[in-house]
Amino acid sequence: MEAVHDNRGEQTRDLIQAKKRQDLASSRSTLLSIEDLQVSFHTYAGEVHAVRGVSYSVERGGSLAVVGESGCGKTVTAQAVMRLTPIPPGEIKGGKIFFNGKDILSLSEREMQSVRGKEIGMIFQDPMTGLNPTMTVGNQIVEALIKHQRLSRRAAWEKAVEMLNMVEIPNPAVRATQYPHQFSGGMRQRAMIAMALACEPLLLIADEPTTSLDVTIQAQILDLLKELQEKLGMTIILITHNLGVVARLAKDIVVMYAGKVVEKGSSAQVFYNAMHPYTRALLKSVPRLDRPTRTRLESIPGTPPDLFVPPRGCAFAPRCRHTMRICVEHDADPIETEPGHRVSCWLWHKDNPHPPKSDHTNGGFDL
Amino acid sequence: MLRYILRRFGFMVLSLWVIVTITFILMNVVPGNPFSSAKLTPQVLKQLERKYNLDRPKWEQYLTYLKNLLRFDLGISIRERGRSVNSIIKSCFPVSLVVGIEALCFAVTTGLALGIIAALYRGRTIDYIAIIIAIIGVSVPNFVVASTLQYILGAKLKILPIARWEGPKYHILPAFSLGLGTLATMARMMRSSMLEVVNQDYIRTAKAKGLSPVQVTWRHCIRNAILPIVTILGPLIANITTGTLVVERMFGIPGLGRYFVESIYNRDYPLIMGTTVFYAAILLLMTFLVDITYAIVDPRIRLVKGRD
Amino acid sequence: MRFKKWFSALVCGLLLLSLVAGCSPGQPLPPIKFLSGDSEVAKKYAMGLQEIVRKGLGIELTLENVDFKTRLQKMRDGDFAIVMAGWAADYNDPMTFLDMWTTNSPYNDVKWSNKQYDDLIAKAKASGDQAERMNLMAQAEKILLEELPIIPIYWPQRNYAEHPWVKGIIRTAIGPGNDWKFAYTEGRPGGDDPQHLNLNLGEEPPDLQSITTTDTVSFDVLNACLEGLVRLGPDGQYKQGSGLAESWTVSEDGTKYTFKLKKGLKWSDGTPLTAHDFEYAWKKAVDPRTASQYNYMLFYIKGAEDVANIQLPDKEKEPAKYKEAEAAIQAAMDKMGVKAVDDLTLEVELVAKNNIFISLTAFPTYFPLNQKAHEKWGDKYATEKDKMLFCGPFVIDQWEHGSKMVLKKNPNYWDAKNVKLEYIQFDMIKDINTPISMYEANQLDAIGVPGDFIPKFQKERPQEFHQMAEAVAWYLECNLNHPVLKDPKFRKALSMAIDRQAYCDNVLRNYSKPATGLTPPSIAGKDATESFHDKYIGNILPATGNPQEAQKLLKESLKQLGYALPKQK
Amino acid sequence: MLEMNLKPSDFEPISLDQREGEAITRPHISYWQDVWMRFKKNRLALTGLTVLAILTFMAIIGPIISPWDYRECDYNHINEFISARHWFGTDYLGRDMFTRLWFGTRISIFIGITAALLDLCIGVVWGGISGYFGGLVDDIMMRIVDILYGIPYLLVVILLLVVMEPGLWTIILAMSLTGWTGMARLVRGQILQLKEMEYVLAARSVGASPRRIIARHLVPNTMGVVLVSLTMSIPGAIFGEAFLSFIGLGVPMPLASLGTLANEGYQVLLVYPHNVIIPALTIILLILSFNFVGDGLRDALDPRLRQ
Amino acid sequence: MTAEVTLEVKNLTKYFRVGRRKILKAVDNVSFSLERGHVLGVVGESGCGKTTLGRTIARLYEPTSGSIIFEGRDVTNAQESELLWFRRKLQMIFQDPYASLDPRMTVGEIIGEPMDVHHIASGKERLERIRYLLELVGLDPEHANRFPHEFSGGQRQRIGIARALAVDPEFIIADEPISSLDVSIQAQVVNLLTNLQEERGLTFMFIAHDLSMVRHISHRVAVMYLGKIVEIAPSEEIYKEPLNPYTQALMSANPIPDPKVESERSRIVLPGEVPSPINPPPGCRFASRCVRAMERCRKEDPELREVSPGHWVSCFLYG
Repeated sequence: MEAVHDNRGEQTRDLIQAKKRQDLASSRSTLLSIEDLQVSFHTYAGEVHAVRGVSYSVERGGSLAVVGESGCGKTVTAQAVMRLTPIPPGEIKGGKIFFNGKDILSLSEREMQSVRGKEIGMIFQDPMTGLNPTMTVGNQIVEALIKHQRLSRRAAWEKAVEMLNMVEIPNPAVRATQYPHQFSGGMRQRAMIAMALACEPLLLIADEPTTSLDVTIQAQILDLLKELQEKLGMTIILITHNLGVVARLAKDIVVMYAGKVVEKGSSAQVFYNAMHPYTRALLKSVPRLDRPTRTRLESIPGTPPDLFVPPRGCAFAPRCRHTMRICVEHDADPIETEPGHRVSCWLWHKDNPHPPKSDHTNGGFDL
Repeated sequence: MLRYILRRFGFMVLSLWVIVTITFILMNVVPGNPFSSAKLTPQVLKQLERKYNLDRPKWEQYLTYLKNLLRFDLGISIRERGRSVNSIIKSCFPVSLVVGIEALCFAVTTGLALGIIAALYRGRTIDYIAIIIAIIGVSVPNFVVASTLQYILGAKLKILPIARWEGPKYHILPAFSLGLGTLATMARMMRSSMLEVVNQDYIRTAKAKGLSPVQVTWRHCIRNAILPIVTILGPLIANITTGTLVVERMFGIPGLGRYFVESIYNRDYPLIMGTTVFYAAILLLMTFLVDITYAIVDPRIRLVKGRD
Repeated sequence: MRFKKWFSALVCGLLLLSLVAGCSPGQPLPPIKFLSGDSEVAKKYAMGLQEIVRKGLGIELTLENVDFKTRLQKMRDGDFAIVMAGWAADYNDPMTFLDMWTTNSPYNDVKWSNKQYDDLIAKAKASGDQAERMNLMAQAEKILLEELPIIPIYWPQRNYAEHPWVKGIIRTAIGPGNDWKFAYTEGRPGGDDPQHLNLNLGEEPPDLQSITTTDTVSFDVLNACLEGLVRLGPDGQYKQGSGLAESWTVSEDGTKYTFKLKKGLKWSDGTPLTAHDFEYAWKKAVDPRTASQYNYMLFYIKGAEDVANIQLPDKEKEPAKYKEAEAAIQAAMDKMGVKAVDDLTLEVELVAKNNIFISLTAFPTYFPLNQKAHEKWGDKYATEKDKMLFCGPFVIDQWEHGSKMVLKKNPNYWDAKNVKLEYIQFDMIKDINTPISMYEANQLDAIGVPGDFIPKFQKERPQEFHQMAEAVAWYLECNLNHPVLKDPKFRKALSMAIDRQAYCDNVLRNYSKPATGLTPPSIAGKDATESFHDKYIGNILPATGNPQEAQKLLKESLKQLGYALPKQK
Repeated sequence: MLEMNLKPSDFEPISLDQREGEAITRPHISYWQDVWMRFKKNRLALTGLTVLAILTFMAIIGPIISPWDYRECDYNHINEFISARHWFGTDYLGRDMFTRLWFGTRISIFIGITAALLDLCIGVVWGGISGYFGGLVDDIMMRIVDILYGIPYLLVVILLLVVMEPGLWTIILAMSLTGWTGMARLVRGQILQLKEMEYVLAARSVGASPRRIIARHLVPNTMGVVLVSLTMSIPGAIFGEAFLSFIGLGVPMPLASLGTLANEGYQVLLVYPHNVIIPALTIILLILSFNFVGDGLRDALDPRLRQ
Repeated sequence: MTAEVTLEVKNLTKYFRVGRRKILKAVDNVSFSLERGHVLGVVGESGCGKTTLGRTIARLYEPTSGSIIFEGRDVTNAQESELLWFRRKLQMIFQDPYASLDPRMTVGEIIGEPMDVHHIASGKERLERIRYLLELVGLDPEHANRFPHEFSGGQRQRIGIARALAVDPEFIIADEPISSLDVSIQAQVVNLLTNLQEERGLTFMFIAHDLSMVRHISHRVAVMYLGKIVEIAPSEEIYKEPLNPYTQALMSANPIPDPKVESERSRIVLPGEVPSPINPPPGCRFASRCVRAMERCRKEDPELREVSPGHWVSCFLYG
């Protein structure tokens, strides 16, 4: 099926583009910064320290990928930004989140409502369950528009149809009157994106947007996101565990492990000069289509730690091949090894008598 | 859709037939007959059986009944001489229906409200209070509730009438006593349904859109949480609108409920059959209507049917 | 968790089993199944009796509570050892209690047969002499009390409460229980105007067609809406002119009655009420096509039984035979001893001389019926207020089935000037507590008082609480085919062991009297001035029981029958 | 963070046992232990369980510690209020209400549990067969359930009670005869769901026989839901018996159940209210606690809450 | 090649009846053969019938038509009682590590079950074997009496593998064994499977939607689309020379974790989504999304034909 672009959609998009570019030009500064965020969940079995002092920031127009395995705290961090952490059992134990000059954690619930949807849009992993099954897709978009842009119902509906057009849903006027179950998976994710972008937010948080989609659909969605980001100059935080997705979309990368950031840097830095053994192993553990088959993959032994009892030292130490005595005793502080590239690993500590050799050509240090 | 309706209708007729047959058999194995009384002579018994055609072979009676049933003729009551079962149902069912609907309205609104409140304040005192109210609703036998209310509000405080079936004032206590159990069921179902919905992804989506908690609760939670409750409404409506013995007896309400029990005690064969057939028909019809309603209310249903 | 549940189930089960095991006496004495009703009152009475027998005789009766119709069926089928049964007098004569125990009586559930007894009853029936009849019946009852196929236990009392402003309700022991014709109120809070009563019927009257009805609720309503040839007066007498008949004459031999109706009698729709309406009603009542249970009440009339005994074939299957039967019925009816000579004269011929006949004409089965109206409504007659005609002090003004009924004063009634009530409103509330609450809230003017509530009423409202004797006897019917009950000695032991006084005082506690004979003392003897029981029977059965004698008899009986004596607990 | 003095020895590589990464840090808890832990968190459920335990205990020892027999009439103390002689008063035959109450509780619990277990047995077998074999068998069996569901419960119960010899077992049987359909539906639903679970496929793929699959996989895995339903249907059965008592079809005399006691008391409600209040309160407590326990169990067993 | 053919599937078809007239053609006329000791990867998007294919071959579903010949014996219509040998030689590994282990059984019981069914070991011997298997898949043998919920996803999947190995099978069908695992764990499991396959000379059918992983582990790769195999080729060749337009699209949609490669790669983005397999239209099933679809494609169904040795494709572009 071919996507039909009608003129109205183009016009709107142009308008949005123009506005965004203006914003972009006015300030190329940090849009969101998270400082030493700590989030815990209280379960009957004890306290789960899901996020243990995470700090990262993203600048206007940037695209940041947060990479990590399930349970590493990447989603919890994103939820904290939206203040969607369920409390209880969740608890934000410390840290600061600044967004567009606001201290998110000190906003009232009412003030927060005008941040959610209006200034930060969010899309979730599972488009199958993320849409209300008993409300038409159009109405679900309209809701946000009425709330934030104070549009009339009719105007909001027209805008909703435009948004659906923008995310390349064919026949948007009809589709808007349909229910989510009448949409296929990819279409639902598009609808989710339309919903998240309806109020022209400054930041889009995409939490595993393609995980539950098929490869060919994943490609479509990634293309769409990339196109939107480029054309609208939107800031994106992409949360994913798939390094391939990251390679296609992200400018900056944050790697998380067991509730902490272990490495951050530009896409090139992380992909070609990974410094943390975890990042390194992660890159090598994925088979690549462009490499020979039936070779041994780099595997990381063991499993991520249970965050009921966070380890004293480096959380990765029990699975690491370079574990040193200090690793099990103390956790490493972030070290800036090159501009913009920070890693939390004792290997790169200035006092380490046998630092590994950095080797850009071979995609990082040798293991 | 039409095919579905036709199929369901066919099944309803089949069910009804089986129920008629089972009831007929059960009824006839019960000892005693409608005319048993201390002063009955065999002579008169014969005459009576002749008069009501009960001296005919059972299969013939059965076929006759089926034949009459096809014409919606449920026969003549034996106990209430001369009154047709149709006219008994016609005069009693509306009364039961009125009490039932009042009780249902009261139970559904209050029950849902309690359930919603309990779910929204899960684990807090207000939740516990709501649950306790709800469970007490199912735990207290309704004759205890009814007579306590009668005694306190009726006999002592004289706020409400004790019994009789007249103006709207007379409806309050029966509807309340009748609805209490349903209220509890509603509250508990709504609570667990809400708790399930609250954790759904689309609620998070709605919150992420920046909707206020009230909007999220109203437009997303409650709407979806109510749906599963619709499915139990069928039998519930059928049960509550066909009357209940206890409440009717205590408040002197001329409803249908007492006939379910009394017709058996009196071995009033046509009335036993009549009430059973009527109840079964209402039950089947209600379940059917509720299923259709559900398909209309929940847009997903049509899809599921298609895929299944 | 799971284990715990299972365990508690197990424990409960074991405890229960051990208990059930403990209950059975473990003697070779065959179980004695005590059949009784399943109402709360019946259960309570049965349990009390079980305890009393256990205490008095050391024998455990096995209780079996079944619903009314099942109980009757089981009684007819002989599927019981003993059963508690009651009989209410149809008319004020000992015969109503005695003739049911003759060999061929359809009511003789115990199938007791005693030739001497049969002869005495036959003789008494044939005799026209009151004194002789009484003696014969007394002899018969004594035989019955010696053989004890049935063991009389108690004679109940009627306990009721009425507010002090309620006056003039006539309560009778026989036939309709209440007559509201002369009732009125005086000093009702809030004023007596309009004159009215609020009463509870307890249930929907099942059948208001006078010729077929059998129950007391319908009787009460019919007695208010219709009238027979006579009506029981406040003084307990059936006087000439008290009912629709102005007067009557009796032939020499006492078998022919000629009734003269009052002039100008009218049905509620204005049509004149004539002697033909009586003839029609009485013939209709015995017509096999009507199938009236109380047709035997008319069997005193010559030829009535012949009509009733005609077999009716299936109309649809054997139309020819049916036609024949119809013709036979018509022929038999023509021969029946009731005839309207003219509009005001009714001639009745009886089978034999009978001095209760006049009182019978006050019984609902004897009420008149308008042929035109009856034929017009057919089977629907008397199913709605506008599908029947009235000739009594009241007419039905409102009838909401199962809920309420309002009777209104009948302006066409011949004695309307003496009817003071403008209307009577009936509720149909079956519950026990509700009517009592309503009485206390003055929403009901009179109620029956259940046994457990008597102390309360006596304490709180002694002036309003009343009692009267009923013409009812309660007795145990013994299955004469039962291995031990077949022995009269055993039955006598049982009778002796039962402390009737204690049973009345401790279990019933409703002022019932211990039955020291069968016929209740409220049944008249030779005439209304004497009681048959007091004059001719006396206290044959011990009121307080005689445990020593009972044990002695039991020992003898069981020895003779070859059973071991039950162990005393 | 504090400035640390780091020695070169700190940076010596150490080889960790590879298995340390696989260590399970959480304590070893079995499925039911886990459920119990969850259950314990629920205050209402725990209260319910305690009350239930007390009631059961009293039902067992109550009649034993009382000096009276449950059927013994103390004619000089009829309808008596609470006193030293009769701790909970007496009824209309002068029988000791304390003894009768606990005796009745015993029978009520017995009826509740037995009827629920009987429902369970029929329901599990019926639903299990229907769900496991599916297809036409399922269609027919479920249609039968649908039809049975359409017959008024009261009709069947009353007719059966009238047809059969009245007795404790008759009541239990009569209630179960109509009560099992719910359980059958539930079990069928569960089995249908479980049948498609991969572990059942796994068992089939290794060649396990249907018997083995049903006994080892399907039945144990339906137990949770069935148990919850069981705790919910016990109060239902107790209530059902109480209702039957109200229309005069309760346990045969001179046995007592809470239902018959309440109903006997109800006859004299306006004069001796304690005779209805005490058994009614006990019913309420009993049903309340069963319900709380059931609710607690359901929450504890809810797979969505598991981690 | 003279390798012995272990499994031969001919025209295998599995339809599901949905509703009155609707037929879901989950597997439609699929044929291939698999040699002993080789690994066949089956790849495709959700709903393409790859799982149904695996389960039908394992005789968990009744085939609608076609034949399955395993080690020379036709097992297509064999009764369950005749299949015991087959059930022992062929084992499955399932997708969901959370759903494939019975939560009420201990790990020991789970691994022991196949042994019990096939009466392989009992008593002490059985225990020993369970310990050995646990160790084999890299788990602590002491954990045999623990319950599945105490393990992480990767550990559970290894328990699933241990269960499959319990009866010393010759053929394993691994149905998406890694798709629900974390990246770092996937490699563990894949390595374990590869090692086992090589050491024991197992024959493998490896089903997944992740083309890179399938290609990595397999000797040959079959690409499925809507119940049909559209291309089957040696795994090296499939990347170098994908023939079917769908394979090409799949290949190009697969992201490569390398920003430079990604930015340089030219990609084919397929429009639309996989249509429903219920009552599919005639002709090539891919025609509706194919950029190179011809008139013929919408009418005729292309046959799977060998275009070069060992490389089969069903497309009119190559015929």
